[in-house]
Amino acid sequence: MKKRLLFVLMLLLTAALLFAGGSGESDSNVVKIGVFEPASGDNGAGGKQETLGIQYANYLTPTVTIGDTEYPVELVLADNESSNDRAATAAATLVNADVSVVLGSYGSGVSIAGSDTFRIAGVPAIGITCTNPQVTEGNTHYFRICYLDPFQGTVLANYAYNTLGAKKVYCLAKLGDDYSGGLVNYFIERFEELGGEVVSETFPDGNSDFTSYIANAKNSGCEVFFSPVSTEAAQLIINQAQSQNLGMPILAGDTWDSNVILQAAKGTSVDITVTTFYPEGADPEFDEGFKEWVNADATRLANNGGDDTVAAVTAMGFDAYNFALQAISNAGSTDPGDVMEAIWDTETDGVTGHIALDDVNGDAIRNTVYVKHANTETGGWDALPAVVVD
Amino acid sequence: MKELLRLDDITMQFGGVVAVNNLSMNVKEGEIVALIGPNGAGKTTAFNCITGVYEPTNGRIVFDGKTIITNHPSGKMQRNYAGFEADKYLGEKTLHPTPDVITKLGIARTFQNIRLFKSMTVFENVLTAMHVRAKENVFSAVFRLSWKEERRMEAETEKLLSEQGLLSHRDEIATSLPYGLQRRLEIARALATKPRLLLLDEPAAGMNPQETQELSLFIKEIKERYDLTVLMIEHHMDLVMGISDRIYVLDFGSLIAEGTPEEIQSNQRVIDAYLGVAEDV
Amino acid sequence: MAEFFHQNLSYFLSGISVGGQYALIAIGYTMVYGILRLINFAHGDVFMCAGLIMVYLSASLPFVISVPLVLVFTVALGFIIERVAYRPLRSAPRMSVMISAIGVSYLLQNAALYFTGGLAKVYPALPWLSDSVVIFGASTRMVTIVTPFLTVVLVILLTLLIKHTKIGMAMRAVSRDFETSQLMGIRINRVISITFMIGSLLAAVASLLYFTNYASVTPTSGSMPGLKAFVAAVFGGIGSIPGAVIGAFIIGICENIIKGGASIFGIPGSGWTTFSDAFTFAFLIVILVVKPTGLFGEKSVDKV
Amino acid sequence: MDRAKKNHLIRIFVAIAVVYLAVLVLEFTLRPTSILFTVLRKGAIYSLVAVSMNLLNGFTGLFSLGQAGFMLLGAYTYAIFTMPVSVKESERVYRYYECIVGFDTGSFVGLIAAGLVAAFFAFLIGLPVLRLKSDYLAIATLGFAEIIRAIFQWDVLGPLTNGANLLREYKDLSRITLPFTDIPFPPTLFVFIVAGVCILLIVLLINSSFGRAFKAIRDDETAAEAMGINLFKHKELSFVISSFFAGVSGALLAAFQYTVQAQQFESMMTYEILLIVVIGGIGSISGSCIASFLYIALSEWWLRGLDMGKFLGISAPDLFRSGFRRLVFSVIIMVIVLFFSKGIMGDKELSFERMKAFVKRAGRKKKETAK
Repeated sequence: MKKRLLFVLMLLLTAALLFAGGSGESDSNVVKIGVFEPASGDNGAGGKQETLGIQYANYLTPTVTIGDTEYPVELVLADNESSNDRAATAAATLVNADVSVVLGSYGSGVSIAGSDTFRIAGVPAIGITCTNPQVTEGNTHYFRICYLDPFQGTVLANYAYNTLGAKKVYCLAKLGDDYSGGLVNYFIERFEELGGEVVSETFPDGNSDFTSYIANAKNSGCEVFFSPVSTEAAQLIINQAQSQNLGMPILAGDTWDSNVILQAAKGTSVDITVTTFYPEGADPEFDEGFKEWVNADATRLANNGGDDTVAAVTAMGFDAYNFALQAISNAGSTDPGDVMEAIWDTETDGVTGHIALDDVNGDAIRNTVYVKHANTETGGWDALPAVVVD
Repeated sequence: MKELLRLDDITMQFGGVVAVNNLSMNVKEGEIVALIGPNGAGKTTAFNCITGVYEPTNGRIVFDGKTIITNHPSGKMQRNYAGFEADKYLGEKTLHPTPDVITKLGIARTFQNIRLFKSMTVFENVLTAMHVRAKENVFSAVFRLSWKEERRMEAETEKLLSEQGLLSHRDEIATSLPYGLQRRLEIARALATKPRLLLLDEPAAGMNPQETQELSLFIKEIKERYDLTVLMIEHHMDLVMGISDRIYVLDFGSLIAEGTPEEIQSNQRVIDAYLGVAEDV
Repeated sequence: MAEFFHQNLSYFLSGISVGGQYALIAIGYTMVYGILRLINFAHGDVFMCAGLIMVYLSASLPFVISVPLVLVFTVALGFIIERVAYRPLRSAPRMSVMISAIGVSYLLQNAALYFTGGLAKVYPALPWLSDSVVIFGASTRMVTIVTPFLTVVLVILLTLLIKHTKIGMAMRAVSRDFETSQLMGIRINRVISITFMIGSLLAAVASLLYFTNYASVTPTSGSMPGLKAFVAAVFGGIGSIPGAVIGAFIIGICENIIKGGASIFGIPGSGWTTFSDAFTFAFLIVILVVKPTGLFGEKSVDKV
Repeated sequence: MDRAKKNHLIRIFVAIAVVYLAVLVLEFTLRPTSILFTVLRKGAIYSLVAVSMNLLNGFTGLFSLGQAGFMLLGAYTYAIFTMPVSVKESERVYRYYECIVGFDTGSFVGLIAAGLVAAFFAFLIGLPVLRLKSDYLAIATLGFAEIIRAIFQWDVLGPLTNGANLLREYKDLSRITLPFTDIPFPPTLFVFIVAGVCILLIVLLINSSFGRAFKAIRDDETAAEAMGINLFKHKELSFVISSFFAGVSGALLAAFQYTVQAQQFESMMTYEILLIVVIGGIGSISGSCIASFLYIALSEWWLRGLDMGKFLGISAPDLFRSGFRRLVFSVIIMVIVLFFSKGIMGDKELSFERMKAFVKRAGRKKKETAK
């Protein structure tokens, strides 16, 4: 009996192998764009929202014109599971699906981890919201349409020192996380330059008890709690800050611009300020269209965190898709190598502003950081004056 | 005759239970000595003390003129020590090597409930026991630099097996052998460590009279062939009386008699404690 | 002194409370190990599942119904796991059972991953338990105060059950000598099932308390608390319930002291918090090397 | 040596040569990012670590769960050793720290160093831990692996380990060259050669006098000790050797992944390897290898469709969404653990006779079912 079962199992596997082998058929009439985003893990929530932006853009513009022919665009999704060691495999999946260009990822660590796979395959990748400088530094295939951490960190430090008037700040990053570690590092650099004082700590992966860190912040006499971590940890921090009566404003970066944060903060007395790429309401046409599209489908709504808030990463995803289409049509070819060449000189006007890349690393030239404050009564964002750096 | 093994005041206490109490005995070179006594008398415990499995609470063991094990009650044991001669060995540095060291000194043993290497063949069981005397290290073994030594061990194993009449079962899994042969294999395995003193723990357990008869011949034969001294625990009185030069009798951990088979057979204390009971059965 | 106490009270408070939650999980480990000699690697994940069940149930049911239902479902889960994954292997080598436990743990985590879509689920705020209170100037949640008391009460009840009921007696007999008690007519399978059910029940209670404090459930939320609870069980001497409870409190408190090290001892925080998890294991190894049987464990002698 | 044995050996060598040749041919025909290479490389790496774990768990009877920790040591050693000094001095990798390692080596030295560092730590860890029995040993080694992971993430060691951040731009598979030249080494072949040589060494060890001593300890510690085998010395030896190869496989994994980070070497990784060992059959080297390739192929390739909405031609995006692959995969594992607890090979090794017999039996079964 067992032997027979084993035999059947083996037959099934062989069949699976054959089918898997057969699925590599390439359709030359379709332009494929890879979406390299986390759908699970720490950054799953943000990754899904960014993907939604790409999908919405694809829904509005499902074709691209190369030369005189119009080709349909197909999105190929690969989940990098927010994990640096799975990223390479997910990246390989995209490369094998013959994509012309890759978009993503949310989270800098996975982008760096997947980078070499794209480099070897010669496929260009466009970072959407990965802000760590290491993503694009020293390579010619990774580009990015958002601002960088040194920039964001400086803006945040200025904000904490000048606007909030803090002299001592508590910084909390996640151990081994390139995004939060990097941002905290640039923040500290600038804040100390301004003459402030910093207490900095990290928490390990899988930690869910933040009460001690909150107590540390209170006991060391800090005036601002700076913690640009993933939304997963952010929920817990807000929750415990409320019960422990943190008593100081929380400052965070672009990850916290998410309805997850709003839901956690609603009805509490926690004071949250974040910097971001796009404030809801900046482009009403986009906002309304997106809301309508999200509300039309339960899965989309769930992927957006259960409501129709427009996250900044969604707007960025939207722009990234259009930027990529522009690059493909500029290249006049679906060949990854040609697209890579064309990206350097591509420029578009997106909902988050004008996008053009510099000549050194292929980073976006941006000078505006939007600031938002969480309204704990309505559960929405209040826009604060944007910071423009010249 | 030269004394090969001597136990001085060996006491083994587990918590409050004194399993072996002040046991002193000796085995001379070339003798076959039996250690008998009713179940639970502490015979196997005494074996375990000699071979280093247990650390005796008190006493000294001398092998070939050299002290190999010595201990005195200390720490928690000292307070609830129930044996004699508590401070006789206090001055000595305690010494309790692990069983493998004892084996290297030249004492090999078999077990009451046969302990063969169950996944291995007959051949491998014996070959494994050769490992202790092998002149090689892990590098020479992996890179096969010491293949001559390997060949030698294999040849010796073959020889040993043929001498024990086990060669025809060479590649069978050890535990699939009939019971009597398993016993014999265990002895062969012990012999492969090249002992001077062989400890047999109930070698005839579970055997019928005819097999027991064969075993007694076998023990005598290997004793002669390998120039051994034998100390054995046994219940089969025929076997014990037939081949032992001397007998020690244990009861409730204490020595109650020693002497030649004839002396033991006529010893009233032994008859009361042991043989009397045995005759009822 | 008063200042010191006032500043650092919150570390001890959260230490005691998380310790109580570890204790409830640890009991499940220690009882199962006592009877089956099995490290039930899936226990931490049962705890996580209890959290998820609560998230899904409370979305549509009021707390009065959903809380008891969580307990029932978790107990059922514990029962099913034992039935499907461990019972068929009763006569198999111990390693196979342990591997089956690892397999179940893997399965539960992946099932949770699939059903949650890999996103953290927000745990509902239980009325009263999640209210903020201020004691001695430190503000915290009600659950922090309640946990140690509830833990102690449950442990006393459990001890009474084991000491004075028939099934408790059977449990003690089975953990003493598996085969003999089988020969004495004790229905082993029933005893084992009940042990798993008690363990799961306590894990469910622990999940209510734990996730009220740390209100987000992910597929891996169970693994760290599970491992720590297991260490607590080993520390106390595996098989001993009071040992597990004491071990759990010690680990909970130490962990929080390490996290608050900078503030409590005035050591500048040069990454000590990195070791808040590793500490548990260092502690475990020291215990194992110095006293392998734990605080209250019994020594067993190999028979040769 | 008798003729049958000789023939057997020759056949094995031929089979191995065919496999290597096939790998080389694939290397020049398929595109370099093909998923098949991922499976082959990762499969070979996992084969090595599974065999090294089998040496401990299957052949010496030591239930150790520290493999991920030793892989971490190997991976970091390799990355730090082989990262060019120019990269170490630049800000590309060591951004927040000044790297204190002022030299770099080739990949071969890196691999050996990876093994040696892992072995050295195993030696130290073994001193207290190997006196523990079964479950306690398992949990203590698991604990050590977690401690190693925490230490490597420690800020203070940042100048050495780059803190908890990624290491990259070392001699990964795309940067390994043929010795003394700049010609790139075929990456899959490289992994196969290193893993193959290491596995061969383990096989030689297992079939030596020391291997028999290990098996004796597994079968019966008391009897082994009574036969003069020093338990502690041999356990330590097995532990150190196993860790050496775990370190080498960690180095290979680092080379395969292009980036390495302490965070990934968590206990789940050890569990995965243990499952591979069990699926292959505890005490079977060929079983561990077959199981590794099957495991990797299933999880990385064949079942991927379950995550992407389409599997076996069936399209059901709602059911086949992210995470379904791992769910199905863990169910398969449970079925194997519960119903085929001996694994694919039991404690036997793969041989042509056995394969022939299996095919014959399977054929017969098929005919019977057809009737």
